[in-house]
Amino acid sequence: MTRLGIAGGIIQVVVITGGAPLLAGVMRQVRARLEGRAGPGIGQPWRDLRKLLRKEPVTPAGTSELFRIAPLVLLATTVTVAGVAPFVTDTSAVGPAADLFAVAALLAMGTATLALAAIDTGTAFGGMGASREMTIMALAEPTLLVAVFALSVRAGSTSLAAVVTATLRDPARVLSPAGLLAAAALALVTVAETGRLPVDNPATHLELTMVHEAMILEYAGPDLALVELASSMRLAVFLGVLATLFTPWGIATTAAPLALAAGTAAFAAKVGLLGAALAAGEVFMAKLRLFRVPELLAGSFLLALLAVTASYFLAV
Amino acid sequence: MSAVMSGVMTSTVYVQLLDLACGALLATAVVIVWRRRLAAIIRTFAVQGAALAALAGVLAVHARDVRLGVIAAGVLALRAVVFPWLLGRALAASGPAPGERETRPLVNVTASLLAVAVLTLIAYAVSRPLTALAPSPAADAIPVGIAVTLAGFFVLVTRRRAVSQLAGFLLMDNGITATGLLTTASAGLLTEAGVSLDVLLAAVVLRALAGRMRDAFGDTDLDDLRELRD
Amino acid sequence: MLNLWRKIRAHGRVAEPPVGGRGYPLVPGLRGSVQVRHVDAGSCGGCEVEIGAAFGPVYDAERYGARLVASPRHADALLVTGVVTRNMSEPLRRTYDAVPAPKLVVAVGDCARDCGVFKGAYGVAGAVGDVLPVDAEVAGCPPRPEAIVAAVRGLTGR
Amino acid sequence: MNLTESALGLAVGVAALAALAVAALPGRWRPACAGAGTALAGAAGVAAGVAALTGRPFSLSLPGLLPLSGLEFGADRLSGFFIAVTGAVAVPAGVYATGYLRHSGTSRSACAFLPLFAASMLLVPAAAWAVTLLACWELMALTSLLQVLAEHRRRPEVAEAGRWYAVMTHLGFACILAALMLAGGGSLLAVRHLPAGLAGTVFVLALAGFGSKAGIVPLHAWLPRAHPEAPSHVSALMSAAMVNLGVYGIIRTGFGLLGGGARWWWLLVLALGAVSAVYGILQAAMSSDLKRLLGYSTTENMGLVLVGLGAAGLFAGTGHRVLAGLALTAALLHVAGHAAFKTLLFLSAGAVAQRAGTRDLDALGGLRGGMPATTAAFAWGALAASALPPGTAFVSEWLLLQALIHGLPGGGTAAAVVLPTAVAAVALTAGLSAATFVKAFGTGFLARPRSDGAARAAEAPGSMLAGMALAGAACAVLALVPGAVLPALARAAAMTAGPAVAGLVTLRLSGAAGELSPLLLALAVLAVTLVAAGWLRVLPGRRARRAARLWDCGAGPLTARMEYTATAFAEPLQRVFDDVLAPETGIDVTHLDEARYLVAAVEYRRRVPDRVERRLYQPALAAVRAWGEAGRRLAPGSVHRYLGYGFYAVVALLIVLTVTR
Repeated sequence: MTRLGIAGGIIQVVVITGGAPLLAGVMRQVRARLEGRAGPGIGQPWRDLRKLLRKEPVTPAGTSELFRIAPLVLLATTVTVAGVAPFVTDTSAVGPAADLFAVAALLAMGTATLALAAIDTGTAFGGMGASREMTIMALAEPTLLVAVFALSVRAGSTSLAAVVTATLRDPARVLSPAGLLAAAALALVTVAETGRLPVDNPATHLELTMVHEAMILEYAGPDLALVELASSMRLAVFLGVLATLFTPWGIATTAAPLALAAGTAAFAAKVGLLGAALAAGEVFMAKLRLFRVPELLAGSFLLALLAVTASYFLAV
Repeated sequence: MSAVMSGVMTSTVYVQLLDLACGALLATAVVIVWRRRLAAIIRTFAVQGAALAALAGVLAVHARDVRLGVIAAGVLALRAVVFPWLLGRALAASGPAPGERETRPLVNVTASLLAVAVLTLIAYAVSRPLTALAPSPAADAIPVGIAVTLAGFFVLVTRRRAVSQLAGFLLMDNGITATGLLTTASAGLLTEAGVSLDVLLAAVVLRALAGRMRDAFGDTDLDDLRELRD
Repeated sequence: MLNLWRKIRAHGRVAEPPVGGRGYPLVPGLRGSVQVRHVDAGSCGGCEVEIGAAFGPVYDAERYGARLVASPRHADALLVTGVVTRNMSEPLRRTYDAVPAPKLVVAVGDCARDCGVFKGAYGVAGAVGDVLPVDAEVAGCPPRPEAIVAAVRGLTGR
Repeated sequence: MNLTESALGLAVGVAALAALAVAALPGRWRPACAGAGTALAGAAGVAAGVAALTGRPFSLSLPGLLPLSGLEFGADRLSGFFIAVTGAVAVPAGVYATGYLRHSGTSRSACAFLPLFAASMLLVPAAAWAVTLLACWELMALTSLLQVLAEHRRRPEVAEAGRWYAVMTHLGFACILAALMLAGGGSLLAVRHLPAGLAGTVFVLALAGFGSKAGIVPLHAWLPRAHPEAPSHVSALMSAAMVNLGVYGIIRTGFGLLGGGARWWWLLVLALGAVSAVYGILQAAMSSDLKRLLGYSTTENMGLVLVGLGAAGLFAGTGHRVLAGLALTAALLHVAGHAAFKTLLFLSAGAVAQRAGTRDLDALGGLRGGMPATTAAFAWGALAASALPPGTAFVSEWLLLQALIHGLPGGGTAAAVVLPTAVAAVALTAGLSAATFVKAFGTGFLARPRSDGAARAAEAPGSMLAGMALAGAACAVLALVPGAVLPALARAAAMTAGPAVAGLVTLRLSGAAGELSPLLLALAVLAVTLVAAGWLRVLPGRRARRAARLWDCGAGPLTARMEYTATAFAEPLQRVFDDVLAPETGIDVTHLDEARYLVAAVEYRRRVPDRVERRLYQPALAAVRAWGEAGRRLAPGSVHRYLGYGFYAVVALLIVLTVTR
């Protein structure tokens, strides 16, 4: 635990908590403009959250404590990842927690908790959403870990900070086939894990096509606010991991205020750009049928596996 | 010109460009297995042809070999322009709709992708002795060529539409060419030309065949041809 | 994909400029953000088409902070269309109960306001006002999208 | 006489006394006596194991006890680890049995053999000679078979499970016997230098024999039958302790007796492990019988352990001794962790089965109301089992993945092909196990009860809860401070290399980069949860929480039949893995008599049979039966004919002897 790491951890938690709704706002705005609409402005998610926090929380009949705790756990796992991963600074606040596997497992933990809460309501939609979410998560896991494998083989460690430092030292590796294939695989996993098109439609109103949304149909008021905040933070964290692993430039390596400010700005810019690109891409896409999703994930798994083997085939 | 280029091309840049070209070759092969829309497959095929040409070009500049440069140009013309164009025409001639898909491959797409993963690992394992013979950046990339060849063979075996089978055949051919380029960097121009001519012939014949079949049966699902025998 | 991109380039922004001034939020807590759940209590389908238009690209009610949602638990306002039929009166009440406070009800269309041409018909339980406390009304058969947008702006105050 | 020896002797003595006492006492006292005896024997076993693990080896020779060879006992660190784990499982299982047996009213013999079963499992790792091992192994097999059959009078399917178990366990015994005889019998603690071909045969036979006990695919067929049908404390003992002894046998023959070996051995072990892990968890994900699900999950976890063993063998063969130690440590930690959470899961599942009267997840649900403590126990076990933090499987799988990742550089072609595949298999297993346990816990314990039995289920008695609490505490220690036990495990694994992991709060790999702190992770999540909860409470403009109806789309109240069932939950996965699982589905549509366009009833059937069993065992059984039928003509029932067979045989033998000499 260094001063740099702790400063980075605090900045990251603040920036991601405050900025994730703005990221969602930017993405919705990009989408709206491409669809020819005016859009509500990038601050709309924050307005929604402010309103939801002042609304009445509702406990549906027959649900247990788990239903009430799940949003908190979902938020907590995401905030923990936001705090420990090296996004703004190249050292982590809690090094032993910034392992890539640990980060993936923490995020999976949040997903599983929310799925349990959805089952806990006992509604058909809750169970359906939980079943689909867990299926997608189970299938995305191999891709995620094999891609991690590809990245960490050359860094010699699965620590996020180690991978980032290794990339900073040798920028050429990003442009190597292994790096590019791993990036493609991780991007697809990000799309699947954060419930974006073409895996899940975040804007749907039709229960039968929902995945994430079907799980949270029973949440209201502050509970819903927590889930929404955590979901947008998850997206920010996934995009942040993607950005930091493949384009770590601008990250703060000293605890000087200027370096920290530059690191924060670079992180925000990278994540914002990635988010805008994702939203723009979504305009051109339709949602896949649920049983076509395994094809997508198998393809990304193949890319991840090729990333590992390519680091063997090829000299760079 | 050539001197300037090779001056620019230090060994790391050479290796990096070579690897990028090979990576693109591999990735496009994956996409060809992945996609169902025949039009998209043909487009990807063009990209792969360009990657192959880039590979030959990089090797040519590195070896300062004019013949290889000519091969690169030929590959670019044939693989990236002529073949995709021919395939596109075959598709337009055989299919009723432009957005035609490979609807029912014999092995479903998920299993195909996993099979290609296994084939890649096999390619890597079997080519070890070959690469160990004369270790060089180009030789290290031989598994890419073999993997693309195997993937092409796989597509050829498991797809039903005539056009996607043709794509599999061409994929295989790209793989063989890549392997040839990587093993003997200065491979005979004549061999390459001969192979390409063969393929051209095959494409023309198949295109004609597809047209005839469409006239006769209205569709080119090769499985339906079994009815002729039964 | 290129086709779509060309269309996007050619059409640009299709949303029409806002008409009229901003409204005043009925409930201060809902300023700037109102999630709307639409309930069809027995409508002919005309009002639904207009609501669809109001949230479509041309009128773009979303730019004022309103959004259609899938669950009454997520909603702040119910947009009720049509006369309340006997079969729908209980579900409508339950939907209202499911919405967390503070909550609003908007009766959209003449049928929802006073039963319109269906007044006294068999199977009609009454107007929306007979079942739920109505906070705002939109007149018309069907109401024009501008009227619906105006009502929505009245809720969000934007 | 050192501590290990006396504690082990105490365990056996207590168990024998308890068995005698059960046989003598009236019915009322039997459960308490059998349970207490098992728990005490287990406690003594833990003491013996810990003593051996911390460096007090012993050897004991009892020449008179068995004719011809006598009995030879001895324990090194590795034996100590397995003795300790077995003992640690026996303690909660014994405590639990005192309550469980009282309510299920089992027979005298079943009670009497429970402590003996525990004692025989403690003796297996302590056997130092081949014959001793075989004797203890057979004792364990027989006592466990009697336990499996305990409830056969009440449920006919128990008898079938018992048959499968008896046949499989004796085939396994035959394999082990052949392996040990080929290896020359004698001491198990000394390295044997055999010719390569013979060593390979010995290893494969031992792998088959011990692997069938560990439930490795394709020798797992008995496991998902026998483990669910046994009483739950026996299920726990079998699934959490007995399967480990299969792993012990593989380690002992592979690394100890044969002293490493060819690369293909360990590639075989790794491949079998990966296949078992993925296949086991897939079948578990499909299963809607709670205990069958747990049985298949045992196959999965033993598969993961074998992946670790295979990796350790590969690394040891290429000289990466540090990584070999790391992989073996990961495997041993997974053995310990699996023992803890599987005990917990089986004990809580047993409470559910007893109280709700069913193990069918599709008929359970809503147990959190009636059985809050059992629900909490199962939740904690499920978390530990599903590779999510903070759970024990998360830590051991992290270690395993670290070993696999660091093994890649310089591992050669085989490593480059095998290790990424192994990582993918482990990752797929982790993802599927999360889905499986979300299903098991979610549909079994949450939501609303789907049957009267589940609705009426009341909390289990104190003794059963105490058993669960003990196992839960073990899970907590292994999950949060694995550093407390890892040094000991690393020393047990030191037959291949030095210690590979260090640190109490933060685990650090030695000889490779990598660190993890499960405790800090858990604390961070807990802290943020508390902060967020507190922040919600002090938020300005906060409103009071309101209870409301479930949102039922405005229609009538939702009934339990409208809930998502376990079968429905697993349906997407079943479709995705259609080609692997080959499910059987059928739809019957009955039309009305009046018109073909009107449907009177639709019947949908789905079954996911065990495909390995279907493809491998049924043809084999059919072949055996065909042979039997063919042989029947030789046995028409005539005594003269039988005597004639003997006569012909003797004459033929004599002729052969004459000719060959």
